[in-house]
Amino acid sequence: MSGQDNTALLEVRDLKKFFPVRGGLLQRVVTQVRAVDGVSFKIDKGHTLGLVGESGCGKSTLGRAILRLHEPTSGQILVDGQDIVGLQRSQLGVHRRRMQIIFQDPFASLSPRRTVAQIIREPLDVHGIGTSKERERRVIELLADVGMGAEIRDRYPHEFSGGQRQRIGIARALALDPEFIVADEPVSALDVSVQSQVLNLIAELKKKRGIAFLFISHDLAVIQHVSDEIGVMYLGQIVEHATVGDLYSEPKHPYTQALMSAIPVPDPTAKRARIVLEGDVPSPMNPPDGCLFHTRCPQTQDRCSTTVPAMVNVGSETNPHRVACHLQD
Amino acid sequence: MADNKETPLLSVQNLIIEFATENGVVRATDNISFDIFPNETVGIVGESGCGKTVTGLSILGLIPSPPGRIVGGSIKFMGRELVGLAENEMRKIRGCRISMIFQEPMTALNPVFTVGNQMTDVLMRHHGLTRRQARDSAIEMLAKVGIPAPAKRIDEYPHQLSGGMRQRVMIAMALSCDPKLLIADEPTTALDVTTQAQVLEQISKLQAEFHMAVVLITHDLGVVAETCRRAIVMYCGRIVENTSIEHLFTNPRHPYAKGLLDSIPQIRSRRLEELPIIPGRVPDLLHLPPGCRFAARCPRADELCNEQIPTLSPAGTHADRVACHHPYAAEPAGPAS
Amino acid sequence: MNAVATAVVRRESLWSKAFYKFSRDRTGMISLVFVLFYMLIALGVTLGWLASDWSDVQGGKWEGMSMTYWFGTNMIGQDIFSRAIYSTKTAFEVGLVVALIATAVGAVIGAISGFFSGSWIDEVLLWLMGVLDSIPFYLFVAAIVFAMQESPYAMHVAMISTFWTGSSRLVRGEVIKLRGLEYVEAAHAIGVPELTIIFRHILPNTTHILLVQATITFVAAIKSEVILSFLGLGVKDGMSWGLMIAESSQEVMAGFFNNFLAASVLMFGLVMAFNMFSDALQDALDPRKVS
Amino acid sequence: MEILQYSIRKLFSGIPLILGVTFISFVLMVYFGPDKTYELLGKNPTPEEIAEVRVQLGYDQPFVVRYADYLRELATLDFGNSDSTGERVDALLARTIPVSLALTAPGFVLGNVLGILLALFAAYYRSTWVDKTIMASAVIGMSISFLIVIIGFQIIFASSYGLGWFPVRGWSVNSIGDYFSYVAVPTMATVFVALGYNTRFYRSVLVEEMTRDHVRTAKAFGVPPTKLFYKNILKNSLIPIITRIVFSIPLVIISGSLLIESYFGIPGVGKITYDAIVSGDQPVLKAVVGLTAILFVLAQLLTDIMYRAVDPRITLK
Repeated sequence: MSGQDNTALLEVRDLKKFFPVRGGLLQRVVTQVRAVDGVSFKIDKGHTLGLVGESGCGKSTLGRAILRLHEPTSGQILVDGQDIVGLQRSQLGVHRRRMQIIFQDPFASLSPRRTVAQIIREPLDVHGIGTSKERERRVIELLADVGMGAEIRDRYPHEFSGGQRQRIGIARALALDPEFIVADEPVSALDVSVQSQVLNLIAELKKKRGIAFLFISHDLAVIQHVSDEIGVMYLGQIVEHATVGDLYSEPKHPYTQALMSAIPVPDPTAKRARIVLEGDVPSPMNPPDGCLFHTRCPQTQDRCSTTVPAMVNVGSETNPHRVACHLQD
Repeated sequence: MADNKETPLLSVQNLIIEFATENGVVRATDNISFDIFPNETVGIVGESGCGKTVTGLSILGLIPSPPGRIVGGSIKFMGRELVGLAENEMRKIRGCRISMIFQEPMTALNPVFTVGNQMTDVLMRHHGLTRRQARDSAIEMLAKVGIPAPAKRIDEYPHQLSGGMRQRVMIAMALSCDPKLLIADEPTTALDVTTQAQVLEQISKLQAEFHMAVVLITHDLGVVAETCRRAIVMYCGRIVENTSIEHLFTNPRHPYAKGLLDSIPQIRSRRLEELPIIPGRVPDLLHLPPGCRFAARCPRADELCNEQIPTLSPAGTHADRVACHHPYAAEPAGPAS
Repeated sequence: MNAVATAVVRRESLWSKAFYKFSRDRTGMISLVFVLFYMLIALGVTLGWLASDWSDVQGGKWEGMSMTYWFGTNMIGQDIFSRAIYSTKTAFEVGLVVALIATAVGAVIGAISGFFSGSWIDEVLLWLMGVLDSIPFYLFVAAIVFAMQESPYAMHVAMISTFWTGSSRLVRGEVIKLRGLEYVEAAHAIGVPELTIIFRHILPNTTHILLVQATITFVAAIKSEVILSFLGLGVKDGMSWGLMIAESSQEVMAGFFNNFLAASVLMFGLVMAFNMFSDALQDALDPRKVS
Repeated sequence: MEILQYSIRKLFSGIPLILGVTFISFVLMVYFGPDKTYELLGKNPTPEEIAEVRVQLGYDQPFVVRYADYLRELATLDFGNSDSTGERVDALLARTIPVSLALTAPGFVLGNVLGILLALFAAYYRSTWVDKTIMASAVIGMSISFLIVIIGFQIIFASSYGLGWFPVRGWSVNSIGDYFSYVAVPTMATVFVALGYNTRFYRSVLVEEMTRDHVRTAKAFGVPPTKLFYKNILKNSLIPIITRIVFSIPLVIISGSLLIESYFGIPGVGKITYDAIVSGDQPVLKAVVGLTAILFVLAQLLTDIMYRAVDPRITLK
């Protein structure tokens, strides 16, 4: 927003994460799953980038690669201008404190044999922050921040509902006062009536604490509420990237358009022409030549199957709207 | 119902299903009653644990027992009582008169037999076809659900197909014996949105072609709006509203239905400051309140709601039924349904 | 409905829940009483309160059952009942030592192997387990007995070195499952060191498996001890049910069954009680039922 | 072709296992094993005589050379002569292995077949009294020591104090009738001991498979129970069943028959192994250990190939 200097909080440059597939007589690497295949973006302080795509598009792998939970294959991850790819685990400590993650599955994301207080305290213990008393106090503050009372301190995760567990997970992520949080599908396992509660909480944290988010979701409708910008991923690449306003009012990429039109609308009177895509997503083990989307694109042309479309800015210099599609030439 | 001249295809009356758990007996459905008429598509909507899936399974007698059992009520299909029907009689109905498809296409098919093997089994059993005839018929069905190169696909194993394909195979298998009623339990929940669109479109198309009734069990009101004519909204094992789609979406009368409707994530032309929510959470089925189960979360609740369980009102002028002491007012003179 | 509503709301950890479940399991509780009873006998023998006269020659040869000698006397006039009671201690000692150490070793190695699965560490540990599982058990014991110069603990060492692989494989499988769970990823994201993750976040969540596995190992150790002692590879100084049966194998053909029966009945009682206890424990701790 | 290529690779990958097994047993049995020098010498041997015997036994060679000799013996299947009887080890094995197979095969097959049948019954009538009775009997069976069963059965079926139907011990088989009378008691004992464990294992495998989604699907399409069991449950449970059966083969041949053979005095591999253990007959022990390791590698290969036949999701990669 107010660009004091040009260094973004987080900048990802041409990040790749391939998983090897072994086979043959000597178990050599025969091919690779190109989970994340050359992704670049920036996130400024306090901003939220929403990352949307279908299962298997590499969005979760990307989120984990940024936190170095998966070791990136190549590319750069700049935090305040410093590349953290290749840093030793011991040197990562400082960055771990600044970047945290919220997970999808509220039942798998909390250790079942530890109490709520132990779970939330752990980051403080690991990084040796404060005295024991201070940590106790901090746990109560954090619980209050996510809308839960101090009385649940000594209870175990299995005693809570999905939404409450998700709040506890958020409290743990907040314990180190991070500047940046990867939220990996944080509401997709929750019931509709609870989803909005958690989304509101995230939006509030973002506003009050100025935390930047990478918000990963498969649902364009969910992601709209919390994001400033949105990147649409398909087969490991970002195919369209724009501000929320632009993307929803004028989606440029045929895939984005199809994704938007596929969302069921809770209004039986709405009569609209739906774009129904044919076929399935190709395997990331051998992605198609040319434009990755051409095998399913309703507007495909000859060159789409041969030439890779470049990412072009169809918006303005100050308000970019980038899309990788031949139709935009 | 009095205002409907047709006789229902399926009539569920006062159905009570209980499950024995570690900590006591839980009522998964508590006195639910509804009718399904021929050729209509009805959505059963609710959040996890509301009893919608159990209701679907109970129609085919598939409640895992133990721990579950039907404690009371009746399920009549084409005038025939299904509760307590002998297993061998029930088997003649399953997959033939009533078919069911499930949420997880990945695990719902037997991984060690080909798609064709599993489909022809159904046809041979229910229609007495030879293996050859059954195979031809299965290929035809696969083509109908939009599977490319069905003659080739029929010899593949489930793991060789994508999730969307597998769900289509399930649909093909379910429709192969020309059922009168299809129960679809969250058929698209495990699928991606673009695949979900394909499958839903397929179901709608086939529903008309096969002249069957469809019960679509889902948590997604968007799916209901696009495919169903009527919706039954469930909360904590009870039906709270049973109404036409138009009324549900323009004029929901139960506060829970309204809250659910408001909180559906949807693309909005302008971003809201705060998303509408239903406060609180679904009560534990083991510790239900004595009165209305939604009372603690309801903006309209009063003393009465905390004391007395509201019952489903009888069919009104346009077949809207609601179980609430203080429902929102029906809008006058909606378009006749 | 009322019965449902009045179910007590209990504040509970997974353990207290399992404990509650176990306490309501009738066969489980009965078997526990039996196990405890045996344990008291073993304790009594250890403290010298019971069966201290097991090696004394008191009566005549092959005396029948009487008030003095409940199970009669053996070939040289020793009290069979005392010897059978004394053997309870031997069985418990072998069972406990082997079960505890083998399970602990299996847990640590299995956890390391599972956590680093796919790396060379795992390959080496898996190889080691495969190797130990492929050596015929009796040969292995015999070899260790020779190699350890007939030390009284050779049998323990042999059993521990082979029995840990079972627990290890189970723990490894569970750890591989847990390792992929999000709470372990969360620990990584917080910056918890790897060893701490293994020992604080992963291993505690396998304790239910370990506990059950320890009871299974206990039974296996007792049963093996008897066979090994019978074969002359196990207990040498002291008394064991296996030695009693070895003694009786000459006698039964002559029609004297007391030695055989005393050892068999006591051993069956203990193994049966422990098997049932192990089952009940497994039911109570089954995570699919607990959570 | 695919299978051949796979088999070759699999056999190669079994080499580390064979090396490990032989190495550990070599260290324990031969290197730390009993020193046979003085057994072969008369009273008051001279140092020259001692040295001569040590050369004869190969004790003067360094560790590595002796271990390499063992591997060479294994590769050529030539283990020399037995220390105690002087008989060639390969001849000894050729004589005893058929006996052990004939002795253990009926019990092994019956134990598994009956186990699967009982498990099917128990699983089919899950949580009824049928299931509870079968499973309770299984626990009782599991709680009785093999040793007690052997002695007990011998008393009951073979001794003059019991029924006296079968020979008490030994193995002089000249006709099919002899075979049945000598194999009966050992077979009953093996089946009795294995049945409890097998039934429990197979039942848990079957029950796990019964709760899968595809079984519910099949029910929803009206599949009758017998077909459901055969098509959706049994075939899907074959992988753990095959694993258990195949991997127990090497152990059954050696360890399983050791107790029976030595107790009943039957001249099989188990008996000669037991005798070799007692007398420290190293050539025999080396042969038995090495062959068991090879059997394990073959068992692994066999299971992998059978998996492929049973489950289309598995590829031989």
